[in-house]
Amino acid sequence: MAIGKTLVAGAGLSGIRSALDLAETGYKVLLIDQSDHIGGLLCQLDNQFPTSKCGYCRMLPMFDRDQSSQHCLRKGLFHKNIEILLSTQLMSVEGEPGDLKVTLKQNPSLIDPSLCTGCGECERICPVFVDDPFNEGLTKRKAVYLPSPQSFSNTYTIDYTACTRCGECEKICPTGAIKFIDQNREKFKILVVDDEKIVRDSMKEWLKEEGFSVTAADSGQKALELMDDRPFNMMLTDIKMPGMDGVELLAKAKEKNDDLCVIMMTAYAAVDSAVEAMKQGALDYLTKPFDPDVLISMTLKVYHEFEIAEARVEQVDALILAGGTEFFKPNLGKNPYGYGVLPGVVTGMEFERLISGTGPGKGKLIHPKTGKPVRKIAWFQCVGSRDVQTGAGFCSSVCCMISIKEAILAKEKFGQDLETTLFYMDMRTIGKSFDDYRLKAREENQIRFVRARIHSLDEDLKKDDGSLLARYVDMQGNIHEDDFDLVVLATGQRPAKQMTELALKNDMIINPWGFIETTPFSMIKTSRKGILSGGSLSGLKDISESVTCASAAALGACKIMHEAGKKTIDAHAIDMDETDLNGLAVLARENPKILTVLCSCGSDLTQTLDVESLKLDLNRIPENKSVEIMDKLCTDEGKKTLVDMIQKTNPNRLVLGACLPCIYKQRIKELGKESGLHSSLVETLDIISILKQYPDSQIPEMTQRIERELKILISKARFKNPVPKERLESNQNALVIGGGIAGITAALSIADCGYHVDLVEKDDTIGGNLLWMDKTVDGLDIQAYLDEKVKELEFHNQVTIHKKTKTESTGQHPGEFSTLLKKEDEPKDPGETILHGVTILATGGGQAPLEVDADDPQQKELTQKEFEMGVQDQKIDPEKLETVVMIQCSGTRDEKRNYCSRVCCIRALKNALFLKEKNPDIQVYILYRDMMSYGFYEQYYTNAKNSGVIFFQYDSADKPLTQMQEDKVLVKTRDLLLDMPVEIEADYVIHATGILPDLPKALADQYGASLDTFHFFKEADSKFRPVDSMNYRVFSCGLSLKPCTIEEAVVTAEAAAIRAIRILSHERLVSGKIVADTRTATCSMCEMCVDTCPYGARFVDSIEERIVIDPAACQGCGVCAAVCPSGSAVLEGLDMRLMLDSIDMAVS
Amino acid sequence: MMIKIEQEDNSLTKGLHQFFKRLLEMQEIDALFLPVRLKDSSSIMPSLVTDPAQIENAVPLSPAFPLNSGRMVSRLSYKESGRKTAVLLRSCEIRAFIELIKLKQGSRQELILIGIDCPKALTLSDYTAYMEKDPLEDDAYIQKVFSEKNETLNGFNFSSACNTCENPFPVNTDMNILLHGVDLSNGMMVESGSEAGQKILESLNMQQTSMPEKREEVVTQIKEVNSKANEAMIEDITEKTDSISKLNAFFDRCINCYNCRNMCPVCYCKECVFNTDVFYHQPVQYHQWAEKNGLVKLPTDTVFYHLTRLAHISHACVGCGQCSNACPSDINVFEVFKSVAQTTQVAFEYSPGIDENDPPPLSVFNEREFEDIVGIK
Amino acid sequence: MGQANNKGYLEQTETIKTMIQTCIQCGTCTASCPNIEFMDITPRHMWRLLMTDHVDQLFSSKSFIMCSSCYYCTLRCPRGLELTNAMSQLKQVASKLRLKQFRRSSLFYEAFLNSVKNHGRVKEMEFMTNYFISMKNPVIPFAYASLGIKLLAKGKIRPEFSFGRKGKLTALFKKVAELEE
Amino acid sequence: MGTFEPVIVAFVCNWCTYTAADLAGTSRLSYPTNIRLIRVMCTGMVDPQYVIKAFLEGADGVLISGCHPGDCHYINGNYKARRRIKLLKEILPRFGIEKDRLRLTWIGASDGIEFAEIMTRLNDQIIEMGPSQTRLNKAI
Repeated sequence: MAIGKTLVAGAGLSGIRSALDLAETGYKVLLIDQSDHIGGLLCQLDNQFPTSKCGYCRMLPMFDRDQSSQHCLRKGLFHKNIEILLSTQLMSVEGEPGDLKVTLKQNPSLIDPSLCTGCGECERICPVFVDDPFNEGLTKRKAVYLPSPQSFSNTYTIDYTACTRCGECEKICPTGAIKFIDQNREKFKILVVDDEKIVRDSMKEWLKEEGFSVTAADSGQKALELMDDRPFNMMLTDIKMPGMDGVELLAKAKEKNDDLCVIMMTAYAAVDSAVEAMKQGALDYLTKPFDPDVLISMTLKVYHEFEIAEARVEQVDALILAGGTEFFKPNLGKNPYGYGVLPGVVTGMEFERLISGTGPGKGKLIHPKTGKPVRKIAWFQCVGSRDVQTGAGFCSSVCCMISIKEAILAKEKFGQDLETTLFYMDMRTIGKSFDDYRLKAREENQIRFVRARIHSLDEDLKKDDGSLLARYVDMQGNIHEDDFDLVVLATGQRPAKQMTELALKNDMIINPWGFIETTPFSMIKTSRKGILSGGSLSGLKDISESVTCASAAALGACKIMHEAGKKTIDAHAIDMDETDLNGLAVLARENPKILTVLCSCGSDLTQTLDVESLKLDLNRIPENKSVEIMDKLCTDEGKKTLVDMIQKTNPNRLVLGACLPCIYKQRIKELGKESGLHSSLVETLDIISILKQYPDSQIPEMTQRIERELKILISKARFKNPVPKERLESNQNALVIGGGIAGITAALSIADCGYHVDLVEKDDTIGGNLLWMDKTVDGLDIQAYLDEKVKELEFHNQVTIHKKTKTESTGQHPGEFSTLLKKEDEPKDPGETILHGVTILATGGGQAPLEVDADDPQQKELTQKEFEMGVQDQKIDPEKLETVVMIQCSGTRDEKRNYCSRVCCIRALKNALFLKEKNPDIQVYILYRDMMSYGFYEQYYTNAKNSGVIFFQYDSADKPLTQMQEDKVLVKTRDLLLDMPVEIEADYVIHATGILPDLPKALADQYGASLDTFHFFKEADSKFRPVDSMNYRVFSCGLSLKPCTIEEAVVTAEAAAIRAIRILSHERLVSGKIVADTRTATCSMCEMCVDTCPYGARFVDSIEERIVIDPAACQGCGVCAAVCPSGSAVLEGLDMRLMLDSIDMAVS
Repeated sequence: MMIKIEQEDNSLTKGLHQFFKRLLEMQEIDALFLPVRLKDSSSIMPSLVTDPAQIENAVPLSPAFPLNSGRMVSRLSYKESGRKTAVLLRSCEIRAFIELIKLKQGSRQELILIGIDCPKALTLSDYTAYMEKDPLEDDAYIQKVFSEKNETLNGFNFSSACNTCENPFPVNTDMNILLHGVDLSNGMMVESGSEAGQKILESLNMQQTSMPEKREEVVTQIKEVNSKANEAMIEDITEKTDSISKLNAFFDRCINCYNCRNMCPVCYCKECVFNTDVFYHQPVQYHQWAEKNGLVKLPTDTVFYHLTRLAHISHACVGCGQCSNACPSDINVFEVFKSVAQTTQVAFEYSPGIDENDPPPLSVFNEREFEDIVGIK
Repeated sequence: MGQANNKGYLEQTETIKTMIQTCIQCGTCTASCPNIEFMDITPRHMWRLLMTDHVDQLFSSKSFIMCSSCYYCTLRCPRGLELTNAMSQLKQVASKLRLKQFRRSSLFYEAFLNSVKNHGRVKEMEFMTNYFISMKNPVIPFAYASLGIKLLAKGKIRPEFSFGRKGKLTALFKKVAELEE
Repeated sequence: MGTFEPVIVAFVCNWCTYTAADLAGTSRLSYPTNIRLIRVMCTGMVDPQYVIKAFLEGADGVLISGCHPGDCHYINGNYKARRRIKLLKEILPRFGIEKDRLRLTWIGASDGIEFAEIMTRLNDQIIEMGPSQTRLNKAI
């Protein structure tokens, strides 16, 4: 039975999340990305909102950790079940889910990663300088470069388009890692069309010199004739030409030969006609007069596409598109802020690079152009979003939070005296802890929030130091002029161009703005079965939503693979070399015998090291049997000699000093397979980079340094206990508590992947909040969706539903929970105890009650829920209403409950539109503080205004007041703009009181989960593990996790499902090599280690009076070992004996 | 609530015996834990008494302080015994026991904590010598310690731990027996410290009384004298051990017998890390250390052991002096530990043994604290 | 909101209201307007009045008269609203209703258009004299006197009156008037 | 006679600081070679005994470097380390080991330059302080 395999296109943050989820479950994953490093946007961000901290590495697997890399993800990622292809593009997809044929196109990597030691000689020699996209073009880099500064493999990469093939690097590379494939540029035929002879001839000259075959034509007509008799690959055409102009020629040429690449040449004035031409298929445009380098590099770019003919075809079961989104480029279109023209105007991403340690400022905040220190910074919100002028009728929902974070970071990193100002229309802090973050920014960091939209920017001519002048009007209507050193444009999001093209080619539906459309009530299923949208591809999401969608997409893929009958690896076959239990147990009783091997890597080590004295000193350590010098371990013969040496002297430990590629974990695992020496007993040292870093230090000093490093490794090797942890029995049944839409979806998702689920609901009907809702704001029928899901649930053989049932956890021990289920209305029923491996808390939440002191007999003041139910039960007839007032943030987003419940603004717009549709001349007023119609819901905000709804903004300090007046409600508020009091007599006042979670603390405590300050479920990491709790077997979704719409609840449920399945898919879980253990004999049960463990991996077994550890939950941080005075809590692999001896060696 | 213990045929000790008998006969209390003079010798050891008749041999107030019985009480209470015990402890023993409760080595459920004004104590060696040369009668000793000048006892100095003890008055107990600042001629006072204590005292229905005014003034006066002595001691020991070579000299006679750890009430580990394989070094390691400096004293890790013990328990040290008592080489370990304990407890604003819910400093943390020690300017 | 005394303005301004209904009060138009110092209430304030049916206050202010149709606001409005057209429509409504406070600018425009109708271009002398006559206020010409003399001196205004028929646009104006009904 | 080259032991956390150290290496930044890096999984695992052992074995300076608060892979390891270093900074000066010989720093994953600067600054300050007394005569 074949093992399931999924292709994840896009290795950004979401791609990595989907890939890891599937790989941990046991499926094979092919992870591709068009850029030269993984991590996408995340590599350029040092910190993320809403904590302005970094949590990237918390995405790594928790159990079975040795299968994957155990270091900062910015250094790169490897996992046994994931194959990563960089600089690779997905060209096309055919076939059905379970049998998809995908064609990929990969840039041939001219540098062999297994040979490149990262010495950097080629970079020093390379003559070509190019704008570095990693620093958003603020710095330069060579054509051969390190993809991302921290990348572990630090294999150099050649920028295929920028490289001019001068061959210098090929000559200088010490390990011969660089080989150029020969090029035949004559095959590439170019047609140049321009009515001016001088332009034609000079271009012909330049291109001929580069080796291309060039033909010239003086008019459009002639060009078409030439195209008839022989094919061309590329055409460069002027626009302003007598007879047939360039645009017309473009259309005709495209008819003749569709994949002809056309580049328009235009005078400066006619730029927009060139942009117009691009819309009809032109690849790019050049503005005359242009210099040859621009022409050459653009031609090379086109030639590069032509050159890579062969593509790679793969057979996969499911495809996850995780291409993410691109940021809006402010210089397209009207560019009112002079981006690219005025010196101090930068985008959000450029600012992130400016403040980063690896950025242009090298850790100091300096002006990108003038280099002077920056003191006054402004952030302009809604650049390229909520702005019809740039074709964006939507809100990108993340830029507000990004700007707040950047402002806080700037102040914290470069001094609180920095002046930071945010200009915004609505500050959309829509996440759970986002509003707190904004308050912290305003109160603690004194960041100025100004509600105004800056229309344009120009240089402050009075001060010629390049500072920028901004004019804006404040709420009271007077005009201000402020100048700033730096202006950061909070650019909105645009669909990833490559992904949209792919979607169009595969006739997938995309929404009016080019984002991929997902099916109703789902954020991951696209209109094409088998292709799933992961991460922010299908719309504008922040990190935690993208990660949730990525996990949900992984769930979708897992369901497809399960239905196609594909198996996971764990069930398939246990990988013998890793867990050869008895072999290692014998080894444990042997005295350590260490072999130390150094690779001279082509050079003669005796020049740089006093090898004799090194051998002498190391052999004085009894456990170290011999020191050998070998050569070229990277080659096969080299490896052969090493394997023979091991088999001959048969040591049980190895200390290997070699170059970086030779000491990768995978290479050591291969060596382990061949030589029989277990990979966990090999200690490695990158001696080549140490030798390279200090070339001029004399022999004795360098010998002493290398000797000391080797001694530390020898002491680690000799005290290492080889016995691996035994594999932990893990229960493969799931318990879902709560029968709302989140619980239903989680249960169904797990059951669809073949695992049994117990669904517990305390009422007697399944459906939770969806029972009283009828339509969503997009007009989708909720009741139909709910009925379909409930039917699916009731007939599913893997789901057991327990209605009117309470749960009571009766203990958790490693690998398993036990829970007592008791019927609600039968007190004497003893209840049924079930055992389960994972718990999903989906107890949901509800509308907060209305705290209005005025007596209100006729129920004229209602919450949104009461109003909607009133309408459904015909108690309220919209036709007879004259005036309705809706008050947002009523009793919420203040000191008592300071979080935005995210959905009330959308719900208010839905009700307003519903009322207007039912009774057009009804007067509807919405009183709001910040209109949180984020993402694509912005269009409903516009529709509401169009249908005549009047919006009043109110200040949180001066809340609207309501009082009864006969049968009407008098609402008193103030119109901030007209600066005059407003009184409205309304038939009904609808209060948006926000959402309260319904997750009792007792229930959470029973399962080792905890609640956050707002009494929602506390996530392990709000961004990178959004549905997990610190206890790795407990998850949550739906309203009990965070306020969310129905789609978002469904997607968190699917994410929780895959996070559970990755545990359920293993009968036995294995922990990492470095894991905690207890020496019960010396333990005095003070439980200090139990309290300090952040993962709740330690339990007190009071019967046997010992501390029990769940090895799969333990992450090997060693905090317990440090807090235990008697050394009874031990970190296997890095225990105290080993550390003390290493210190001895280090100080000697 | 405050009751009076009369003298029993004008002897305070007998008055106390009477009080303890009444306690033992109560229904709720099954056993009594207090110092008792052993039948066939003159030494006084803490004992668990269930037969009221045995109370006669009890010597609640004496200069004998063979060990800090805080550790013994933790043995009586780290698991349920089904028995209710009243324990009579000095202030440093109570504080040591409260520290052990925080480390789950004992609990107060089945205990009644009876504190008593500290009768000061002689060091172990001085006590044996004092017992041979006509020691005072029990009552005479009480009169001497609690009323007149009590610097020396028959020429022996009291242990430096007691002279420098800054809170010899028990707090956070169920009841306290007060002697300082009380006119002993007409008996002692017992003050209740908790409802449990109050309930017991009420059921005894003995004569009620009120706090003597002199008490306040005597207490502050004793504390002043002791803290002045404490400062002097700390200044002296700091000067004597302010460098590793001076520390070497100070611990030169230390033979790593680890007695000071065994007798320390707050050193609660069942088995100390210095007895585990971590410090059971390989032969080649000794040679490596010798080769490094030409010589290595054996047993090694002496200063390492003392510094480690300081790191482990300096925050919990209650200054009972038993470490010096236990040292076979007569090294004054107590002074080093008390001086370091002073600095760490002040740094973490932590006073050991006062309140069970105040967690030990290294078991908790806050997000923003001690930011001054981070970074290299 | 029923108590806005609109004196019949509402129907007139209904179409203009629908033009600016989706305004989100971002203030871009107000900040971009070059004539802002001459306006007593800001354009944003005007749209707000229009939206909340305070049309009487709108017509009691002179702001929309000050608009010189530079189209800055329309170019930059993030909602893509036709703000400049809304301003000019307000002017038309004001002149159609012959509101007293706009008498001066309505007459000015009328005199200007008549001169264009009669000669295909504006004859400054004829246009200004007709304007002074229709203003029936002897003081006003002196206000323009100094400007007039300077322009005459520079030859910017040709002094003579011409009555020729050349360039008559009466037919064009008649057609436009029909269209406007 | 060259200036005195101090022996400095640095306990470096495997996540952010080690990434910064690698970054300093790959960007060819040179920092003093006499700083011995010992990689630990988290600063939270550095037992006070390791620091005491390092000083008693003759180290002139000990550095503990981990992730910024909030960045710790194990959520709160660095907070616990900070309290232990505070304790040691109270105890060790009592016995003549100056407070500034034991240092704690937070280093982010992209602070390669800062890592090299910190190492150089630490080395210079320890050189200024001179050799530690344990180097001259070893603790018994």
